[in-house]
Amino acid sequence: MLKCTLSNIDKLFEIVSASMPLYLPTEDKNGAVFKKWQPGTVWSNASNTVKGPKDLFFPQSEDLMAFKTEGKKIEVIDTRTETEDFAVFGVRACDVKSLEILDRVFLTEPRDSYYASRREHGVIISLACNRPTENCFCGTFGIDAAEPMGDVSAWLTDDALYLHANTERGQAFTKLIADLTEACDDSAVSAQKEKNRKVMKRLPLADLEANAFGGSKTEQFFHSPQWEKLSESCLGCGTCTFVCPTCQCYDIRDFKTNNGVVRYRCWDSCMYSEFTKMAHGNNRNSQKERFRQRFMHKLVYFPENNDGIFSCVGCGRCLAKCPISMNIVKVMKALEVDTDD
Amino acid sequence: MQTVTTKSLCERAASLLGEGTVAAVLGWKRGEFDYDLTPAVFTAAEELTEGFIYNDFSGANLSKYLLKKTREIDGKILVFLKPCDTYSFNQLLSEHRFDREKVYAIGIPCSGMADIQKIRKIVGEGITAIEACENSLLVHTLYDDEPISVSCAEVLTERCLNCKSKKHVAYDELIGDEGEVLTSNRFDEVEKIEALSADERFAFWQNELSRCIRCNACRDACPACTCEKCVFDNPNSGVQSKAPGGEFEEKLFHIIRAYHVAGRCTDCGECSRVCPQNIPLHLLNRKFIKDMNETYGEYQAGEYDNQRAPLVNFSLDDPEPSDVVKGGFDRA
Amino acid sequence: MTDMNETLIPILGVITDVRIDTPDIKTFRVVTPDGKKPFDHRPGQCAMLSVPGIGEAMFSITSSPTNTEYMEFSIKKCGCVTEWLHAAEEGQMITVRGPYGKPFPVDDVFAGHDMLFIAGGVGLAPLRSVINYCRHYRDRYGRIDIVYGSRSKDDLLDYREIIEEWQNDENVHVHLTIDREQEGWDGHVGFVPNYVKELGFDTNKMAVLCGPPIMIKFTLDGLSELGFDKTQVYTTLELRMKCGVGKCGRCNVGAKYVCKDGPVFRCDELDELPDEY
Amino acid sequence: MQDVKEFKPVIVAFCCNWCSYAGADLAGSNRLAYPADVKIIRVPCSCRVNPMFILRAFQRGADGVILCGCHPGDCHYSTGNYYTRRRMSMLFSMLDFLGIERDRTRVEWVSAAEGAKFAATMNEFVEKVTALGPNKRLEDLRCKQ
Amino acid sequence: MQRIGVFVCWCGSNIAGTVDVHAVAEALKTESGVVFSTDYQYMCSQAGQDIIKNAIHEHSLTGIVVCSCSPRMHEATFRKTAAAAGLNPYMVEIANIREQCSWIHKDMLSGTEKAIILGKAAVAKVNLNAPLTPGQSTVTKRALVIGGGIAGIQTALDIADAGFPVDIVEKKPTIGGKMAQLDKTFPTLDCAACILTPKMVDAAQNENIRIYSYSEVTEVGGYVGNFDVTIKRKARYVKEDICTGCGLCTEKCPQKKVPNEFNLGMDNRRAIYIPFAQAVPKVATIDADYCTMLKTGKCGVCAKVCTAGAIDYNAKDEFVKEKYGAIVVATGYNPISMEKFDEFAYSQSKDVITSLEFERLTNAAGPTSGKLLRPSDGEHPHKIVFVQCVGSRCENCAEKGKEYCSKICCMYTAKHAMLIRDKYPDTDVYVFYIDVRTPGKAFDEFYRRAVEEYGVHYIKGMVGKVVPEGKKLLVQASDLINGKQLHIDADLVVLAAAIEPDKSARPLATMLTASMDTNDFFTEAHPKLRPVESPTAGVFLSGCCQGPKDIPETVSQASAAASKVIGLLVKDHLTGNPCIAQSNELMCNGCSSCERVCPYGAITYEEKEFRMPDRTTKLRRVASVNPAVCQGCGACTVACPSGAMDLNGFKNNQIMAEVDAICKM
Repeated sequence: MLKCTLSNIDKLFEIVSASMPLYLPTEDKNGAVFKKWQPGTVWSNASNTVKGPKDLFFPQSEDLMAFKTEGKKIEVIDTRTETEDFAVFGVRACDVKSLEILDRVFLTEPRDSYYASRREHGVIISLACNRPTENCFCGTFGIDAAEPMGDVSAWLTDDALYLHANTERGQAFTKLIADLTEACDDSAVSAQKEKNRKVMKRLPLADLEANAFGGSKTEQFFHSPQWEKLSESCLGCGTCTFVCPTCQCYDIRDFKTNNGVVRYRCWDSCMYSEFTKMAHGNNRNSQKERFRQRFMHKLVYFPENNDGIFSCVGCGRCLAKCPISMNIVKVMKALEVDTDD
Repeated sequence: MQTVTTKSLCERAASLLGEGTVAAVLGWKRGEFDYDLTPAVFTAAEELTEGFIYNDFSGANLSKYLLKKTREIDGKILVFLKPCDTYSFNQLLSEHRFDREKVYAIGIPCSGMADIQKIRKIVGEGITAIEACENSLLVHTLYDDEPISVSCAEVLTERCLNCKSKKHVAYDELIGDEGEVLTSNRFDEVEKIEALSADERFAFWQNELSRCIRCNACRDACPACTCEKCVFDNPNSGVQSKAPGGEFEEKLFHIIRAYHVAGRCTDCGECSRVCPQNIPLHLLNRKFIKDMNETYGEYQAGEYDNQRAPLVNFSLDDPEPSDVVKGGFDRA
Repeated sequence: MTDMNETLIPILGVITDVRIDTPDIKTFRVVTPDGKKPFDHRPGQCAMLSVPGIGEAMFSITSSPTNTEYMEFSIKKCGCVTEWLHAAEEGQMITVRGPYGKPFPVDDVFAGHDMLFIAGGVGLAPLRSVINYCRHYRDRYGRIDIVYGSRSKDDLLDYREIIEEWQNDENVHVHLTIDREQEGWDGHVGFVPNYVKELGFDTNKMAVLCGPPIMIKFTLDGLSELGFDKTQVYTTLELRMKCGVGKCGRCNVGAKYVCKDGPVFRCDELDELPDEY
Repeated sequence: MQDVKEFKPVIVAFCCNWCSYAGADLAGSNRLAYPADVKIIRVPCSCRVNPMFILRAFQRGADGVILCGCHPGDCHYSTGNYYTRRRMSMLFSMLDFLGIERDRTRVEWVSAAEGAKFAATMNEFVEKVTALGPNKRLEDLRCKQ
Repeated sequence: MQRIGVFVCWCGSNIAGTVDVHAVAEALKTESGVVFSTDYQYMCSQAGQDIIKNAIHEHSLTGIVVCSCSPRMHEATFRKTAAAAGLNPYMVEIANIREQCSWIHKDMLSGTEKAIILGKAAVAKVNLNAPLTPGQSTVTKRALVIGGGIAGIQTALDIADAGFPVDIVEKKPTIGGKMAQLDKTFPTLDCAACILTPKMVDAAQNENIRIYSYSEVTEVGGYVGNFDVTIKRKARYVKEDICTGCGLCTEKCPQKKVPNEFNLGMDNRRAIYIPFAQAVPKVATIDADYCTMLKTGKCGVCAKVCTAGAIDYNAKDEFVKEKYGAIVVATGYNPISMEKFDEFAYSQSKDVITSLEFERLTNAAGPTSGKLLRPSDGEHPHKIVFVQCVGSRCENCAEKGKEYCSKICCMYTAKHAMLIRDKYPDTDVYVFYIDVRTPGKAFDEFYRRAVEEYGVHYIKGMVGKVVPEGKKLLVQASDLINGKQLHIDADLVVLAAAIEPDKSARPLATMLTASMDTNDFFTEAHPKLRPVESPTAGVFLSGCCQGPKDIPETVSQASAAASKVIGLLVKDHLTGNPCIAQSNELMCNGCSSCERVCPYGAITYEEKEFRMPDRTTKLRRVASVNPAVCQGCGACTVACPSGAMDLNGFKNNQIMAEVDAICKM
């Protein structure tokens, strides 16, 4: 365990930034957002960022390759460049977990080199949650917000930041800031964890359980009459999917530049009416079907293919941002009622 | 606090359901907390008692749901409309977007809606309960032993602070007291931006619009955006796009969206309410409204059924574009 | 760049031959710029063709894996990419990536069996590679029956190959049908599902089915009437594939991803999926 | 690369078929020179010009967009340019609101007889846009790739 | 994808002088879709056109781009060339590299560069062109003229003479209009009746003309070539085909106290009446507002005296539906009401009259049998004041007058003054005017004769007030030239009232979807080049409904309108312009924005059932464009937020492709 006094924290950011770009939550007009640290950047200890660190690994829009065409000829240009090392500081336990979920999509064969290269070069410094919000329910998915993972785990007390490297990359990181840290025992961190866990128990959604869901439950939930009601006022916008740290649906599109064509990938949303419109029509024509797909995916389909791991980390962003306040918690509760019968 | 109670609305809705006047009720349904209400359709008295709620967080404008619901549901639909919602209602009607015969509109008074984000700014995170009192809200949080009292006025949403009207312009029945059209300061913010230098204005909007994630919530919630297929979703339109990009896409999207609803936008403020990135999108719409008012005479979309909006109208002596741009706010 | 293999980046292909099969279906022969087959594939697998600036689209590889010189794609005009391709000429470059998807189990499940192929319209395109594969390794399979139906005589895909090659093969029986009477057609008239029932196959064989959804549904019913078990019948859902790698989210149906778990499915597997494909 | 050379703006001019396009032709017939930076797109009426086209031009690299139509009252379709006038007034004002330089956009009424006015207008417009320099505020970075 | 041929014209040295035409042809070769590119000295020459035709065949071209002079010059030529080679003519685009390039740029380098870009833009557009076929519609070979004044009569006669049937709808019991009420006409002073009534008779007797008198148009549907019109034939209680016009009933009718509108209420007529002796049709009409029989059921005198048995007290309004290929509006004018002009004491004194009333007073068939007598006491007036511009050229007085000049007043006042002085040399005549406007053949000479030969006192200045005092009218006026106030004790004051369009014009314009200006005059399709056509195809304008006019002007416009109608009716089919708006019903919201901006009323809405992707059906309101009416301006395409409305030949994606090509640097 390493300790860095809070008064040194800006110094810490500065040292890290000197060797690699450092992204950390900063207060924006809109709330906390991950931004690259620059001299003068103020770190925000907000309980959660508006969007997770997903963008840093799977940006909303990224160029995949370029083409030049002339007459009947085509040239394919690999526009990938070597990703430089970077660090992300202040990632909450839920968001750390979300990366594990994204890994299961992008790093399974065929591996996505764009994502993979960012993952390989990014070092994650997590941070335990001292003041979770009413929307938090990471516990539902077995995540301990007091014990965040990542390359380096970090805890914050009133006067100091405590760090513990979990991986080689994490150790390299802590080495970088060795001058600002001193070794210490676990006592302060243990006390803080205790405190945090107490709060966690009092969270309004602390009792929410996911046991009813999981792989092989397709039959049970797919035909639930609840979907109709739950989805009836869904606007079909992409807010929930775009703020979700685990949503990863994408589209690949071509953009005609003035000189050629850039093929890029951008986030897409299964909530959009055209999402599944393909060569042979659309297999999910109603908002109910699309809505169901999103939640079935998170609660049933994904666990079925991924050792029971849910594709939700309980970060609470969709609770905070859905324009009509429909969210996975309401869905889970409504469906559970259904299974009780 | 609202001047009509959930109970009174519930009772009226239940009786209309009971006597068969309406087949369904479009209202707000309580959520996990006191502030996360979801628009919902109720078809039985029990459902209403269990779920219906009208409180300081019933901000969602229900009028747009009529497009879909009047088609889906047989029989009349009761819809609760706050004064500003009635403007959207009228505007949709004049665009022939739903069948008036299928709707039973009940106008309900609104004393302004509370902004949960403003409340969070004051009391912090971890809100567990909110009690409405006469002029204040008592907010219970995870981290405070005692509830924190915030005045309603202090946490009014931006749009309610600049409320244009407490008068209902369309309804079949009114519950509670009718209000009046207000003289609002809704253009103050627009004027503030107009007063900036071009560089500052550009910097302001660049900062705001660059946050756009193209979730389309503004469009999907907007009661004026009711296109069968939005040009931005249409592969044949030439402007289809899904993500912000090149620092241009988001500008195009929001300028064109504002232009497309210009003269049809009732200034209900849903776009800004639903924006997950808190972009003050309503200012774009208000800019158009302000310009049109100043250049072509006062016009309030939705005030009457079947008005002719400024952009589908003209007069022989309209000013030239160069004069409009210069005239309104020449800062030289 | 390090040794980062990226499946989303395509290789170049050149269209060396364009054949008009029906008024709206053309078959394109594609090789790499240096004249080789773009990559190896198994019967039933797909490839992503793309035209820069127009977009990408997934097609089943129509030619047999046993053809090592080039790849062929039978493509029906039905969208931007296909429209563009239909206007393309020999010598036109395109891009290709793949192969994608699980192939038909030709070497294990099908091996040693009599085979029944049933196709409607452009549904023959994905089956052609299996049929030709089976014809190539003729001794590994028993009797081969091919039921193929289309709207009219003009719509019979690659009629010439059928007439000139398939029908002349030993122990290959081709049954053609068209939907409505037509002058100059003295073959069978009627819809595929009914024709299958009329032909009345014995159930001691594996069936492969491809065509419009409605045809698949009724043919399945027909086959089960004849006593076929769903475990004996295979079909392909390649039209539900988008990115090809099972990550973009579109091909997800129930817990399956058509790009990875399919597009070839045994019909009983489909039954376990929610009715959304 | 480009900035070493003198800045040559890209100007898109939408001209209505009946008056302004004919005016441009007349300017040509009278050999009234204006910079080659101006490229004309013929539309039936100025009211055919969608704000989307104007933004599209800026996206794709235009530095200025000018719209020419019949004088109010002379529209071949009687009322088209009145709508144009309102639409462009509102659009330009909005662009100004967003901090886009107002001299990058212009509406001018040019009759079929006003070849000289057409040339003069184009000269003046090009001069103004040249003074502003390249369009940075409404450009699409992707297009330059 | 298209197979495009590019043809670069040198235009001798006109283009080739400042544009490197080979370089242009070469540069366009690699553009998407281009399979052939060449240049030639004169593309528009027969040899040049042959190059195009051959290339179309040889290279199976699906589209062509000609880089040449302005499309206004040779677009039609090259379209014909393409058509001759079997290519749809709308697959041709012209890049204007002469007027808009070579002629204005001196420098070969920039000229060539620009020509290439213009060529690329044209290629980009052709890539998205689609073959267009002009719509065809049939033409009903019958015309409708609304209004039976001199304008309507002349138009109808000319159309009928060309061999086409034509109907006149006149709301009054007789045709003839205002001209029938006039006495003499300027500047020749021939008698109005003498020249008008023969035309009225001609109209009545012409086999091709059908007169619907005492009738109104109540409904108009359809479009050019195919209008569906409903005409209300008001009940006149006299069977038109039986009445012989003997006039006995009009003498015997006991109801004698009906103000005679023909004489502007200056005398009375009976409840059953024939407006004037030469009325056409010469048929009696019962005025239901005054007829005792119709009101109380007691009387029946007319029926008793009518030997023909033409009276029918049970007659009802009848509605006739008729199809027309063209409609001519000739609804005419009226003098504005003088009620609001208190300063001239029009309502206070019977001796303050309007010029039209004056016409009746001097007309031999008028209330005084042509003797100029004061309405109040029947005495001969010795001092007459004419006031010009009463309600005309009235700036800032929109509530009572008109801003425009009524055009005819200067001349008829000169006529009146001259006639008085001619007949009654003992009478002093004063004319107060702002300006005397006499543009017209022999007009100024006429006016000068009034002043010089007849000694009419023309005074520049306005009358401030007219005060009746005893038998006199005290006229207070200013003489602007001599700068003094004048007081004249006149016997008669004649007001040159402004004229305004007939009140029936506005509702008619709505029915016809024809546009009007703020004064309710019909708008012409083009003020200079199409002055007798309304912007609404198939609707033509004749006479004062379009603006104030005198008789010669009215008659010439009437004939002009007739020739336009004949030009239309002579066609068996109308070939439309295929570059018209088209609504994509799948995307249409039915919001009516497009309908509101369409200047031609070409857009209508219908409820249509649509199959939704989820297999349900949905009833939706969608716009549809009438191809025969749409002129292709494109206003609707921009009003449409969903982009459902697009314009053939100038589609959104085509224009954007041009933009892209131009901006690509």
